[in-house]
Amino acid sequence: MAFKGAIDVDIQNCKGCSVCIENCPTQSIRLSGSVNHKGYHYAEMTGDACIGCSSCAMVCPDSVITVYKIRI
Amino acid sequence: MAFKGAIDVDIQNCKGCSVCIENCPTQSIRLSGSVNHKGYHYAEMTGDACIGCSSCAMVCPDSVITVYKIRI
Amino acid sequence: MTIEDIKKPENLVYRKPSLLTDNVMHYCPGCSHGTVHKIIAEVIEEMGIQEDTIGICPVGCSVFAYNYIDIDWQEAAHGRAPALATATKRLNPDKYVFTYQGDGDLASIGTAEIIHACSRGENIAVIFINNGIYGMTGGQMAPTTLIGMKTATTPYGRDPKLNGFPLVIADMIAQLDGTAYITRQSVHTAAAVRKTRNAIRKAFEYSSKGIGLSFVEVVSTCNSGWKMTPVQANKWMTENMFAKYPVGDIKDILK
Amino acid sequence: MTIEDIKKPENLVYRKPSLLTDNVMHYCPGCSHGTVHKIIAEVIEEMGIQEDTIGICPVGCSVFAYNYIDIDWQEAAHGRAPALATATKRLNPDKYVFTYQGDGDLASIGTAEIIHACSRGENIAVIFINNGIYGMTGGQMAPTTLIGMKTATTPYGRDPKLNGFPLVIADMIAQLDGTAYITRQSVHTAAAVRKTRNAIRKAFEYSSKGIGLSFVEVVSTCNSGWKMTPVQANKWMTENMFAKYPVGDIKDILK
Amino acid sequence: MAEKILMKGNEAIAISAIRNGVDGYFGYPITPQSEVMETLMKEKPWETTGMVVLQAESETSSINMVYGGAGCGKKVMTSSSSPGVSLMCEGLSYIAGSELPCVVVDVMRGGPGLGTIQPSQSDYNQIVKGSGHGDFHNIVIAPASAQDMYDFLDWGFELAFKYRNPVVILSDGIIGQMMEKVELRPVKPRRTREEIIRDCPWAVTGKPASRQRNIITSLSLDADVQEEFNRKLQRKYAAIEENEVKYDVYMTGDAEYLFVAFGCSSRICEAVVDILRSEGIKAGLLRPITLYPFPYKEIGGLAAGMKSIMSIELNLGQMVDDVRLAVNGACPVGFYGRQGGNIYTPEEIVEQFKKFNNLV
Amino acid sequence: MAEKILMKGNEAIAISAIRNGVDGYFGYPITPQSEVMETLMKEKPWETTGMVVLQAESETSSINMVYGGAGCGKKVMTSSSSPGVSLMCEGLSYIAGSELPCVVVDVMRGGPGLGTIQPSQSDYNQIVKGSGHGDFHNIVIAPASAQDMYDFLDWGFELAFKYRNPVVILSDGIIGQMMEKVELRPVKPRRTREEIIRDCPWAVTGKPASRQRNIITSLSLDADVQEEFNRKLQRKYAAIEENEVKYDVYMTGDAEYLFVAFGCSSRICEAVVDILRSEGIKAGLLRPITLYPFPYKEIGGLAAGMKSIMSIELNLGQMVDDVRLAVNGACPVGFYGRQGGNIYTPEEIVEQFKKFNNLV
Amino acid sequence: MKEEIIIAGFGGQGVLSMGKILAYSAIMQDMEVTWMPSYGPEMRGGTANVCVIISDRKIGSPIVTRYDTAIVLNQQSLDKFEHSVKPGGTLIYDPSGISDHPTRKDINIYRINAIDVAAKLGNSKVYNMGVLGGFLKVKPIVSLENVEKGLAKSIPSRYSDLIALNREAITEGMSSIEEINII
Amino acid sequence: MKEEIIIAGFGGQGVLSMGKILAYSAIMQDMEVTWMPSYGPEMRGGTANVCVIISDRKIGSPIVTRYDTAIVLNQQSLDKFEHSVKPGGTLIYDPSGISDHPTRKDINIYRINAIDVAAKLGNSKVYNMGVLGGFLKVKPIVSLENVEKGLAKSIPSRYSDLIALNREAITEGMSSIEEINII
Ligand SMILES: Cc1ncc(C[n+]2csc(CCOP(=O)(O)OP(=O)(O)O)c2C)c(N)n1
Ligand SMILES: Cc1ncc(C[n+]2csc(CCOP(=O)(O)OP(=O)(O)O)c2C)c(N)n1
Ligand code: SF4
Ligand code: SF4
Ligand code: SF4
Ligand code: SF4
Ligand code: SF4
Ligand code: SF4
Ligand SMILES: [Mg+2]
Ligand SMILES: [Mg+2]
Repeated sequence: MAFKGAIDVDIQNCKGCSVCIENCPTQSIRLSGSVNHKGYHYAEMTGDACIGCSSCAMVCPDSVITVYKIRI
Repeated sequence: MAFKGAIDVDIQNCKGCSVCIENCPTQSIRLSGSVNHKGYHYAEMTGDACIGCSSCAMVCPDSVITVYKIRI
Repeated sequence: MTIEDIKKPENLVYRKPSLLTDNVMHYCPGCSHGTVHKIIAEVIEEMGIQEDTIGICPVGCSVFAYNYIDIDWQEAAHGRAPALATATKRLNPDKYVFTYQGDGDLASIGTAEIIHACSRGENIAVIFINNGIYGMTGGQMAPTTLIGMKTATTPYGRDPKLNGFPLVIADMIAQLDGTAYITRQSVHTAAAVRKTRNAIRKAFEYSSKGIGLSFVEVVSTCNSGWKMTPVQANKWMTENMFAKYPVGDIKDILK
Repeated sequence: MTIEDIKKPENLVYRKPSLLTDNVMHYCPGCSHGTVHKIIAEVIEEMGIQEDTIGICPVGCSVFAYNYIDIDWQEAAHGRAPALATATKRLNPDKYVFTYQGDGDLASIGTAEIIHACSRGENIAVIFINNGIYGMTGGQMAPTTLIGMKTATTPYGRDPKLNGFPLVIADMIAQLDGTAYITRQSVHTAAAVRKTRNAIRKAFEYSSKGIGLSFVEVVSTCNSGWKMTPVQANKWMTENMFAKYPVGDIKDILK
Repeated sequence: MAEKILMKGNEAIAISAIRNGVDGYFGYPITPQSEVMETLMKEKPWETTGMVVLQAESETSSINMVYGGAGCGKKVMTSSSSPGVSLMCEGLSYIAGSELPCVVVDVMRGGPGLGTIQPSQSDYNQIVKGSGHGDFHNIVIAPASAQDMYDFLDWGFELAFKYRNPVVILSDGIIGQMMEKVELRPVKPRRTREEIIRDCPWAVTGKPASRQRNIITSLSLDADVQEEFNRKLQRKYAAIEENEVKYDVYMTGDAEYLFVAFGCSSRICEAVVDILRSEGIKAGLLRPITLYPFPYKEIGGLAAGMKSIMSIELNLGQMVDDVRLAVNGACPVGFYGRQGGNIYTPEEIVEQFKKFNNLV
Repeated sequence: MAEKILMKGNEAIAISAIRNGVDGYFGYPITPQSEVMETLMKEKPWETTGMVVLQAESETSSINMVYGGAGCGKKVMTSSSSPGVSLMCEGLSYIAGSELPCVVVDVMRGGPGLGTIQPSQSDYNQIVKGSGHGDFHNIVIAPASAQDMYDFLDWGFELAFKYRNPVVILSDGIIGQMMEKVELRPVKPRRTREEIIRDCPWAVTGKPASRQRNIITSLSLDADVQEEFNRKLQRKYAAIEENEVKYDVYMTGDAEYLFVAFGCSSRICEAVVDILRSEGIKAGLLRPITLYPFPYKEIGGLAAGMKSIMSIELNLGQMVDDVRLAVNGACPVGFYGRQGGNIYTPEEIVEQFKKFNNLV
Repeated sequence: MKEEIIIAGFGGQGVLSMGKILAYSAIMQDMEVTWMPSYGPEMRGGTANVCVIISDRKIGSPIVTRYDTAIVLNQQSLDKFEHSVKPGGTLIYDPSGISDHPTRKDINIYRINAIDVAAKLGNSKVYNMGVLGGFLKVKPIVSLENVEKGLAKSIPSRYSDLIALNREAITEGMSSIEEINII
Repeated sequence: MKEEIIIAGFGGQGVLSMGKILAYSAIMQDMEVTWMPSYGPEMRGGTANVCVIISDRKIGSPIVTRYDTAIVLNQQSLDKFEHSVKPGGTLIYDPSGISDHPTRKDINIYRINAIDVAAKLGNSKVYNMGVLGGFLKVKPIVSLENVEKGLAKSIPSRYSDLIALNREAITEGMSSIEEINII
């Protein structure tokens, strides 16, 4: 049984702390090259390896990540 | 080696608490029938069994007992 | 299958808890406070006790916690949250009452209040954010600051001869007859977050059983005070803070 | 040989220590405070450190301790003796500095001050008179009051649900890195007095070694507050207080 | 006729608390007011009205328990004496800054410092002027009898809830320790949860879906918000000053000389007035019952016609500044006081009065 | 020329302490004054002068450490800001009651309660009128620049030891946080043990056979003893009021309107006077430098010739009562203030001045 | 009518409750009363005293320094209060344990050996009621009927069987008091 | 002469120390200065700003609400302070990261890309000195000689090797600043 996931980041409220990145088992999240209104390089999903494990979202201090997952 | 002892009680400052009496191994101290200026029945030596062990003096909260002892 | 196909309501597995408000948290990027707030909101939501919960904020960086979790709150004076909580709980025995306190607040100025709330066995939950520093006021030494750690008031590192030893609060109050459940957790990984959520839920549950005070210490980071990036701070925490403040349950009178 | 023959200067084996003043103690008959004062005076006399010793009195029945022991004294605010002692010792590192505190003073209002003096490892000696009650103010409950014990504020006996649990301070501070020597003694018998004298002497000696705080708890009576005769009170103490507060050494880092 | 009971002022506070539906008392022992908590503990109201009575670990903690209880919309109180009240300054400032109701009883003793446990009125400045940092006032009411202690407790709660402001009952060791007859008033039950929610919509009672969350706080980092809050407080104080001044007068109708005295001192000054009147000297007495708000207008009004005004206090001259502010130069203002637990006799005051007015 | 250094008022306090031979500092962090302790910790004077610097567990503890250190005849101090100072009230009362010297720095922020961390002058009442129970006064001095912070620390200790009384440096977030140039004065070494024994024969220095034991206490259960002590305190305060009043005047010579303002407000009012003078309005400024003792006589003296006097304060009107007491009805007294961290501009004050004086 | 009374003795002699019963009796007679104890640690092991004022008008200070009547039950109290009796006033003392007897000539002096009263009734607790009886004989300011009511109010109901005994002690005290010096 | 300046940006941009160096330079030129930062938790992760006043007379309030010059280094600061510049005053801003540019027509507006300056000198720490250079070009209120003295005073002696680099950045900043709107 395998899973495929995707995340949404509320980029204006992301503070670019990178804590989510450290916690992703599949390296599916990275900081963007652009900055948001507050001047932070925000997090964004990368690639298609995300398994929807929610680790990134659970550790996000600002609760800006929403996670979706389907069974494949 | 035996000892013989004697005690002096500063009767005006004795408060008649009886703590010394409880601690005497030889029942050589008792409360007087008379009261001092403060109205307390003060402690006094009784009999000649005192062995000068100082127990009474050590536990006296008001430090009113002086102890003497000789080797006999 | 595209990513947009996955992002459908029926596939949602994790979202910001509904009890977290939309106010943007004032915390520094990566600050543990935000994560713990989220967990508390989740637990209250999960238990369905929004209307039955009263929170007491400290004076510290989390002074504005009331802006973020959608329940009734009181703002204590610095260190006195356990006193407010004591009265609040005794006057409202059917409510869940919890304090949320930093290490300066709880372990320094508020020492008497926490110890006596514990000793009296107040039926409250205490969430204790131990980041080893005074975040709010600009990074001064806290009672829990590690030996050698540099802060604004120990610029050359904490020296026990000058500044005293770190104070291990949780172990100290574990001895008291009035405490029911004491645990130490962290929030730097998903697994840690899960454990902390369970711990906070248990603390809330215990606090309604009339068996005494429950205490969840969260070993945390203050990356601003520590002068590190959030990621460095988490690493430093596991390598240094955990040695003095090891995670795990310390007391559970129902076990 | 008559008794008068024995009472000669050369046969003197025990007298009031010279450092006890001639002021008549204001304590109730049989109060433990007087005995502990005497012991402290003896130790200071024995060690020859009158000029090197500074005492800090509490607010409690022993508030007037300064009238009885012939050394320099400071009178603290209620519960704050460890704070005064901390400053006094740090500013005069060559002095012996000790506090003398009751259980209301030290274990209730002064909780933060004693815990932090211990945690900082202040090089002071603390003499802690635990009589399980507020003597000075007329016999109210203290943190150390036993369960079931009647006081002016627990007229039907201390009930942990209403009034909390007894607080065992010495065991609690034994965990702290800053404490060097912690012991619990009593003064109801001559043997107990001897042990307490040794303990206090050790506490004074340790406090000059730079190894941290020394703490001598004296389980005591307050016969007025307990509404007993002094003799009954001593008996009640051994039968009841000792169960919760057993005498003996609790910590000695040089052993 | 209602039952009259002989009791101490301190006991009257406790009995009044139970009978007037107080929800919680939090205190720490200190002479000369320990009987308040002791009486409550003896009466164990938790078994009857459900009132909570708790011995706190310190006055700092008591006042913060009061703070917490008040935030819940409960009728909560504490009592202490001078040094203990000093430890409540931060808490009082928070309570005022959070606009919460509560009653604090200060049974004054002599200071400064540990001082003496004997009666005094030397906390006037602290309680009326500066019992904490920042711009706020306690409403301060001064009982002069055990009956006042009984009655003012309830009145105090009324004022506290009306204005959401701390009320201090500024008593002293005489009023607290003295037994007098006290008439018990009809019982008021504790408010129900529903009544609290209705009457105190601001209170922390648990947030239902139907309302915004309630937050009890005194914090605002935005200067404009904080300034507007301060102005709001000020408007409240203006209303209090307008509506709540209370005082008693004795023989002021034709008086040429006025005494101003509060609490136990006002009782003694009645005797002073009697003596002077018996000598043909037209003296009168104004007893401020509310110390904040102070009867400035009333004293100012009387001042115009007076040869002099004397403030009589068991301290070194504290309320006298408020008397001077009221008089604003309209006539000479004098002061006589005793300290340390010494109490003036009426004769002694008469003598000082004559000295001050060159009537000897 | 002495070296001029750019520093914050808070840093100036710390540097001055080290250079003026202070023996001990005990404090607890609070904005906006944490730089005092931080600077001391950075300078580590324990390695140079031997000064003790300790972070206490609370302000309650800090002030009691100060109490203990002062009892030893040492030059000891603490600093805090409004809520922290509220926690020192009991301690201040004990220190005054034990007649001990010390310096406490209050870098005021807005209240009541947690309030704001922005500058304010709203602790005036607390510090000048009632910072603790019982009859006592702090000597209170109000700096208006970083240089004052540097200089007043030493002056404060001089007054404290001269009168054996606590001295409060009543500063605020502006003076504490602002950098200005500060001229360093010559260094004063810490006193030796012998000097302390000579200068402070009352101090707890260890009892030799040659003297009675020294006891630091504020307790006396005997009413007469306590009363005599209170009278002695009162005589001391009379001497302070006689000898130590200090103030500055600006353009008061021919002034028809007077401003009274202390601390940072007095700086702003100088600009106000300049503006009004440029418009041909004869305004002047009196800046009380000592708040206790207050320059009653001086203001009273000026009042006679004034059309009006205005007190300008960053609060809701506190010192204005002292101004009124000084003026005693001789001319109208007005007030203008801002709160919560908002600072008035000179123009704004000019406008308020004109409104008050009907000059618009 | 105004009577200012000081009652002083050892802590255990029932000084405070005697004052309370007297005060309550006066309330039953519809008079104003104040009852003001000395308080605080000075009591510890030492003397206790209470000032009772009974008046048909509002009472000012409950603390006075000169008394119409002083009832003193030990040497310390006698020494302390003999000179506080107003000229023409009354001093009542218990002679047991007194070595230095009162000497004033300008006041009425009475003596009551209340230990005997208590002994006679076989209960040391009624000592103070014996003294009260003596006082009421000399100064019948409250009727015995109201004293009885005052007793009922002051004594916890669970001890109500003691009321009769107390009344007896009062009667006994009334007959035991002796005049020493009448001006 | 009196110049009231606000310098505002992110915490890490060296806003406070730039203000300090400017202030110290003015002291070296024997002028009066005040340097007043915003302080407290509002700084947390957000903006930092400092108000520097330089005058040849005693300075009253160190806090003002309208400025002769505003130096703003991020969008938030621009938004906050553009409207606080006195008419006829000066606004200097760093365009990087700015999406909404200044719009006022009644003030002089300059732009300085100090990131480029720092990049050119290979040290991001001298960013703020680039900005300072730009300011001094526009408002030469202190001589470069005194700026050098100010630098020496402000930089801990262990970093004194950085002084040359800082000076270079200032010079570079002076030549990089561009006029946008001159009234
Ligand atoms: C009486 C009082 N003293 C000091 C302060 C200043 N102060 C505010 S928060 C704080 C410490 C915060 O540290 P901590 O509790 O560890 O919380 P953190 O910010 O680290 O989360 C201090 C000392 C205050 N507000 N009130
Ligand atoms: C701030 C303050 N609160 C309360 C008091 C009243 N008080 C005096 S002594 C005391 C308690 C004394 O009890 P303890 O410390 O056990 O000493 P003991 O008399 O039993 O020896 C209290 C509450 C006070 N003086 N100051
Ligand atoms: S943890 Fe959250 S705030 Fe931090 S970078 Fe990731 S998404 Fe952004
Ligand atoms: S849900 Fe899991 S896999 Fe997907 S981005 Fe987050 S941490 Fe990585
Ligand atoms: S122990 Fe001392 S005070 Fe007590 S009865 Fe004996 S001699 Fe007297
Ligand atoms: S010295 Fe020993 S034997 Fe003699 S009376 Fe005292 S206790 Fe008894
Ligand atoms: S200062 Fe520290 S504790 Fe405070 S918000 Fe920033 S990281 Fe968190
Ligand atoms: S009240 Fe208790 S502690 Fe105080 S003197 Fe009496 S017996 Fe000792
Ligand atoms: Mg912290
Ligand atoms: Mg005790």
